Amino acid sequence: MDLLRAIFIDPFAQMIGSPDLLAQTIWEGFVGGVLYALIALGFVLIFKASGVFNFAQGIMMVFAALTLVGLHEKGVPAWVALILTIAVMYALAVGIERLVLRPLVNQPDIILFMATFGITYFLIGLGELVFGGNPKSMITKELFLPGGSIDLHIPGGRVQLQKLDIAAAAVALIMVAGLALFFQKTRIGRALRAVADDHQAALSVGISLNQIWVIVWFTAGVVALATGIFWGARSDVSFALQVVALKALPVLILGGLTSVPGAIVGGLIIGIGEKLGEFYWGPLLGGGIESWLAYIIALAFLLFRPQGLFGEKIIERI
Amino acid sequence: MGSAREGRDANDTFAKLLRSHVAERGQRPAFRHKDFGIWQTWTWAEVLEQTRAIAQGLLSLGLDRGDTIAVAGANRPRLYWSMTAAQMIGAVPVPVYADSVADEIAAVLSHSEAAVIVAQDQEQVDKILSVRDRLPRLRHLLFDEPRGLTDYDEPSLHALEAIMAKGRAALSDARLAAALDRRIDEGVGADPSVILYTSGTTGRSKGVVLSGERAIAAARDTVAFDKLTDRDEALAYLPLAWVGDHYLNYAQGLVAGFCIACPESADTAATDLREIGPTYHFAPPRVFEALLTRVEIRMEDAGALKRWLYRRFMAVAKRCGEKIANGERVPWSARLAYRLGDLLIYAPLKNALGFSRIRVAYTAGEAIGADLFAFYRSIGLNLKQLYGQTEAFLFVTAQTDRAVRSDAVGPPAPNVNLRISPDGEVQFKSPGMFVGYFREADKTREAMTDDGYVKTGDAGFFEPDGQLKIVDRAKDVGRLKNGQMFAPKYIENKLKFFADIREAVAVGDGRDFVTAMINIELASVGNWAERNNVSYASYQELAANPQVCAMIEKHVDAVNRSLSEEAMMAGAQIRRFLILPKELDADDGELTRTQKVRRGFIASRYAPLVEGLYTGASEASIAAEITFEDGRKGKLVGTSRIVDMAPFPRTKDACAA
Amino acid sequence: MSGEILLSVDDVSLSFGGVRAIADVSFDIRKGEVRAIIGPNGAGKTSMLNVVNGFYHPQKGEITYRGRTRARMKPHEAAEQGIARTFQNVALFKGMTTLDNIMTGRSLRMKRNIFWQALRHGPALDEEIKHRRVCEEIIDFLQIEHIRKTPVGALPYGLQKRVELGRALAMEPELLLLDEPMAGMNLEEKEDMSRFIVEANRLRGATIALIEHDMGVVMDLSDRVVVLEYGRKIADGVPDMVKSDQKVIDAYLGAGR
Amino acid sequence: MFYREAGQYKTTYAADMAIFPIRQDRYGLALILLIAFVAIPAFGNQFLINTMMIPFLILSLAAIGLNLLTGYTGLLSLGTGAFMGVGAYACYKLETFFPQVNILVWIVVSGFVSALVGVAFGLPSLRIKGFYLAVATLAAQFFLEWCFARVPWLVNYNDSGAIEVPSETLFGLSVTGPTATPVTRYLVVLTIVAAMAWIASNIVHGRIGRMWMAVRDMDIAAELIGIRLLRAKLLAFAVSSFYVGVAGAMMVFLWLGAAEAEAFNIDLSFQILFMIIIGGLGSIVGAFFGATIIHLLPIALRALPAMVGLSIDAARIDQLTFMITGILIIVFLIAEPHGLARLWQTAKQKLRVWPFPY
Repeated sequence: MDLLRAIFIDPFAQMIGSPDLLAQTIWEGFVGGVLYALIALGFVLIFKASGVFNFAQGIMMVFAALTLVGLHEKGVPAWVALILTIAVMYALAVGIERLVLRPLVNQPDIILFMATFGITYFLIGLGELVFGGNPKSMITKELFLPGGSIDLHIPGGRVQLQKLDIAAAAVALIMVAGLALFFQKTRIGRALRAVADDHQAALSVGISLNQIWVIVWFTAGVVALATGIFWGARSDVSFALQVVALKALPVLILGGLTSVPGAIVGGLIIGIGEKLGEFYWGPLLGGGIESWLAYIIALAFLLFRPQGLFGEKIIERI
Repeated sequence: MGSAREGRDANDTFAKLLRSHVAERGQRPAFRHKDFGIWQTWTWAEVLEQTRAIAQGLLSLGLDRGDTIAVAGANRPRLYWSMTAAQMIGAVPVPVYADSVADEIAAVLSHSEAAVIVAQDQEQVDKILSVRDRLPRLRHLLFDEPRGLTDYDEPSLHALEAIMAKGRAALSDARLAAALDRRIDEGVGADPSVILYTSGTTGRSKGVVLSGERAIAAARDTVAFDKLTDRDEALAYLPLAWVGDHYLNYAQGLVAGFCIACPESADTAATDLREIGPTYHFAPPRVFEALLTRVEIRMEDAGALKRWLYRRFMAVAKRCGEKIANGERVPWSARLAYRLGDLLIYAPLKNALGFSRIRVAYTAGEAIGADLFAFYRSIGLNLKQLYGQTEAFLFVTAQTDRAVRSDAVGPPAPNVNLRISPDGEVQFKSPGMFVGYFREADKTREAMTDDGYVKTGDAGFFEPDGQLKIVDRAKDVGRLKNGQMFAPKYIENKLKFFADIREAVAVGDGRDFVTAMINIELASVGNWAERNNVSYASYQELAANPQVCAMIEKHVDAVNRSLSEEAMMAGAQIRRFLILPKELDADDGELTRTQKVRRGFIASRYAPLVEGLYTGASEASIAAEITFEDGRKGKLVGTSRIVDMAPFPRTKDACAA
Repeated sequence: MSGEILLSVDDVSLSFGGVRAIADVSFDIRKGEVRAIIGPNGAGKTSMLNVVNGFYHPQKGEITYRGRTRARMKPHEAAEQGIARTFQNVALFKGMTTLDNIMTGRSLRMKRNIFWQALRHGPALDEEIKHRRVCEEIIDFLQIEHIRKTPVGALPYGLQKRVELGRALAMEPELLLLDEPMAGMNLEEKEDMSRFIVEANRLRGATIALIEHDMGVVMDLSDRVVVLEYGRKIADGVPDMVKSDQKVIDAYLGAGR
Repeated sequence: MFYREAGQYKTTYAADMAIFPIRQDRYGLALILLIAFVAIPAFGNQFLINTMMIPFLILSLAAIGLNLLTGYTGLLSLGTGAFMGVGAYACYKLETFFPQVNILVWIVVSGFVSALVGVAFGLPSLRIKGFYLAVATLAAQFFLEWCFARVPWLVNYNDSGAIEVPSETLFGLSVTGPTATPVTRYLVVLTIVAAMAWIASNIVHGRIGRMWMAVRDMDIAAELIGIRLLRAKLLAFAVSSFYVGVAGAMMVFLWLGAAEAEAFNIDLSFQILFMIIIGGLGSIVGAFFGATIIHLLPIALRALPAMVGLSIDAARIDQLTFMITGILIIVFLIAEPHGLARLWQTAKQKLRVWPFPY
């Protein structure tokens, strides 16, 4: 009886009792969600264009952030480091296309999926080898990311918003918007969309598949960098972050592997959902439920929409 | 004759033999057949049961002693059993070539007056039904494989299965069972056991009648000769109607009690051979030749390492393989190399060919090339030659394991009396000797001498080591003016063993010396031409090329050398030869359909060339308007250089002989 | 045509998201007959078969099989009740050998549980062998001995079609649905396939529903023909009657145009 | 080259359907078993047995389990590590509740526990396919991992939060815990693994194996010939989890001796997955190949510098190992997407037709 009460009544009472806390939690979740969404975005880009389920996306994020910080540690000015990092991500994209995707073209999905595991391991090793394994802190100031916080007064109290988080949200939104435009307006963007449905179509647009892959992986790399910067700023930069990155997976299946808006919405649902869950129900279970709540939420959704929120419905024909 | 047979005369028919096997080795495998994916196997006991069922079924169809029962189809256990079943009830089985066309079948069936035909499948049945009206005596037509025959409405057509069921039902009645046993006992060895029709290459085919006791006697001797036991296995893939199959598989199998395996079908025979891995095997030379060609082609595609190993160790085998096989003395280093080769190449090769377990293998029927023969011998295959005839129930001569050579067919088989008639014909008396030609007493008389020897129609002579050497058909053997024996085919074969020579025609009967007209093998000579970038547009052009001529000259020289080493032949060396400007062709009637040269016809068509060979001319040309057999007019124009050869002196041992 | 009715389809309608695939179609299949379903492309033939073996569920109408009317039936239930099926574009188990594919057709009849399977001796093996025999007979019947142990993925199309038929026959079906069994075959292959179908029907006593485009084949194989066009039935009867039916002729000309 | 198949004909279906139909293969297997059961215990040193063989065998078993699910039934799972954990914790609980019962019994029973959990998390597989399912299995991974860490009951409320293995004896011979000699533990592990590998190959060669592969290759067709998809998939999950669970139990009880939740984290799942991909999907022997590469290779890499006299600090080597493993995975996938098992097959075929190329 108490348990039921603890599950179904107390939390809501709490929420109503102190809306500011609720708002605060939701905001936290929102920001987390946005960042999940960004990682998921990287997945979606690549999956749409090359049908590869890129497990390495999370690592690419960490790797990017690590490169940025690492370079700066080695005395490279921040903005140069930023440009260099972008260059590195490009090189990475080219390398992956040449050495992994091209030789494996026309292999079953599972094989490409496994290949991205290979990339993951490689990047972990490389990153630590070059920049050392110990956690680093993100160079927020140097990148002119705002610090401190602003207080927002709402009925029943106030909500504290980290300027960094606002920036993160803003950047995220800009990127999403940018990508949307990119997809809608540019020739390459259209080509990318075409590839998603049918490779021949893409070729007819006059861009070779290989180029497209490079572009996509590079874009994903840049997204990863952005994400990395903000995650890095919120916690330390180290490969421990990859677990966070894995959170993008439930976001992904929730939103549907091929849908950009799905990634955003999924990200928010997961982000906010798990924060609320952790904050209000976590204590009941001894806390730490963040680690799996996201998956359970996603799973619950999947049982009703096996193809995700925005994924196309599959009509089985024979 | 051989002591092997004393006291065993109780089993003087195959039916009795089968019964004895059930007593001695009832649970040993007797027949196998690749069917439904595995080697279905029947023990001797089961075979007896099945055979009795067929026999009783045949009786129920009203057959009786003396009737003839034709068997048409591929090697199938039940077809073999049908033969034994026929013999059980005293009827005479007549196996028929499965691939022969309707007319040939009709001829054989009507001549043998078959009352019942056991056919393998729809194909055979259709063939027989198409000539039904020419077979007034045919009463019933049985088939083994029902596929596609379910909705034939032909009153005389029965499934063998059904007949056997009938037979089984009847045999459950003790009286009938006993009656059948009595029938078997009543059968005597003197009764005709089987009628084998000679394949009709020379004239119309004749029905060779063999008696049980003689067939079994012959089989016993050779089984003892090759030490065959009931542990041996053979693959029955040769035509049922051919004496070879009836002897090597049916007769020897039933005598020695070894297991006979029937392939799934003709085109899986190679695979089935590999699976079964027989211990006792027979194949005609052309089969071995085709096999070797396949081996070489496949080795061409192999990787560099494998090719190197192959070449390296085949060389070793060539050097000492045969010596080791013949038990001659060989340096230990060579033995070592051979062992290694056996591990890396020979044994795997034999395995891939299905020869791993072969103890005794025979080849016969035509002359076999020395190199070809040596190849198989040298990788450790105990391949031997025999000489035989349907009339002898196969074995006339056979080589012993220790004395094997490619150019002779061995000493007389056990209990065979062999002699060369004054005019050089080979004649024999053998335990398995035939009783006579079916319904052709006159022909039988022609085939025998007054003192009871069988005329083989082959010309031959004994080698110093006592092995018989067959040189040619007796009627083709001629003499030079000086009385020297001249055997064209013998010389031609020696020439044809060279890959570069496709056909050869030797001339010399009634002449002063021997000459030859040669056809080059376009495949190999062309190949040579490409390697030495000799350009040519046509056969004729290539044939006229002096380099080619020189090459052929070497071969002829080699032939002369080997002739010079043989007492009987040294005088018949080739003095002059030319390369024919045209390929001999069956379509022009220059060859028979079985690719044998028609000397007379060629001699007349190429008269100008022959003329040139015997007038000292250095070249001869032919420009004759010739009519081809189909009436087409064609113009044959060509010139050939004529090459003079210096004969070799008789070698010493040849003189000694 | 005598023989009781094995299966009857009563004004069945089926649509995918508004798209009409089948509209109020009724017809029946009698025990032991060969029933052809013909019609131009997109006439809903395949959908019809999918409805019959429960892969699609019609929005309207009902199916009566062996006298039992059912609303929704799962595909495996259809299989359990003796409905087998081959597919327009071969649906074999690519990774498995010919033999295994056909053996899989016996799944329903193999009962030994996992614990016996784990031993693979005694009962499990006996069962395996028993069914292997059946499959070997089918292999022999379809003359595919030589590819018994080849993975089907590597086989040419014509043979794959045979193997698929073999798999269906292994179920010893009462009703056998064949979806364009001869598509893309040369004349010789078609003749073989026709023979197999006839013998499957006569000797193995399977009632057959057959979709086929080759009119020649349809005419000499089938006892009765039902013609669909745009999801509607436009004719139904013995081949000759259907052949001369004006609507059918138009439909085919229309398809040709 | 070593094959002499002429004369090895089959006269019964039993012989034809044997798992090792060729005599030479049977000899080969016998030889391997002989080495494993006699030579290694006799001559193997601590390092070989403890650091290489025991983990190798245990991981192979887990790989076999995952292969049944992913390779044979085509259901991609990323939760292997967690299911190994289930096995381990179940075994620990059972063993501490009823210490008197023979430990081997509990190792097997814990397999059944893990099978149950596996079925529970397999339920979604009916509706969810491919990568979606893979992610769903991640749910199992993280949830279970959390349970191991956060549910004190599982570790009997000991403050270390880890499970420690007490000494257990079998026929008076101590097989677990600090007192057990490596050789004893090795032999126990080897016996269990050998037996279960044999069982696995029996299953996949029979009706159930075909059923699984049918579901993998073409689930629709499978359903239309009467296979109940859910049953088939759940059975796959159950059997797979059973194997994985037993492996997990052995991992703690016969190898590590003690373990925390960390030991069963997602990296372990990935490791096992690599094994079957590199070893070969849908192949029992492949699992062993994969385990060799993924487990023994890093050991070799670590040992290598020392051998050639280089002194590189451990961290470096770890990082290098990571990179090389990553590269190897990609190289293997490019070289032979069907894994070492396929390479093995081709090599064997070459030997069979030797000296011919085909």
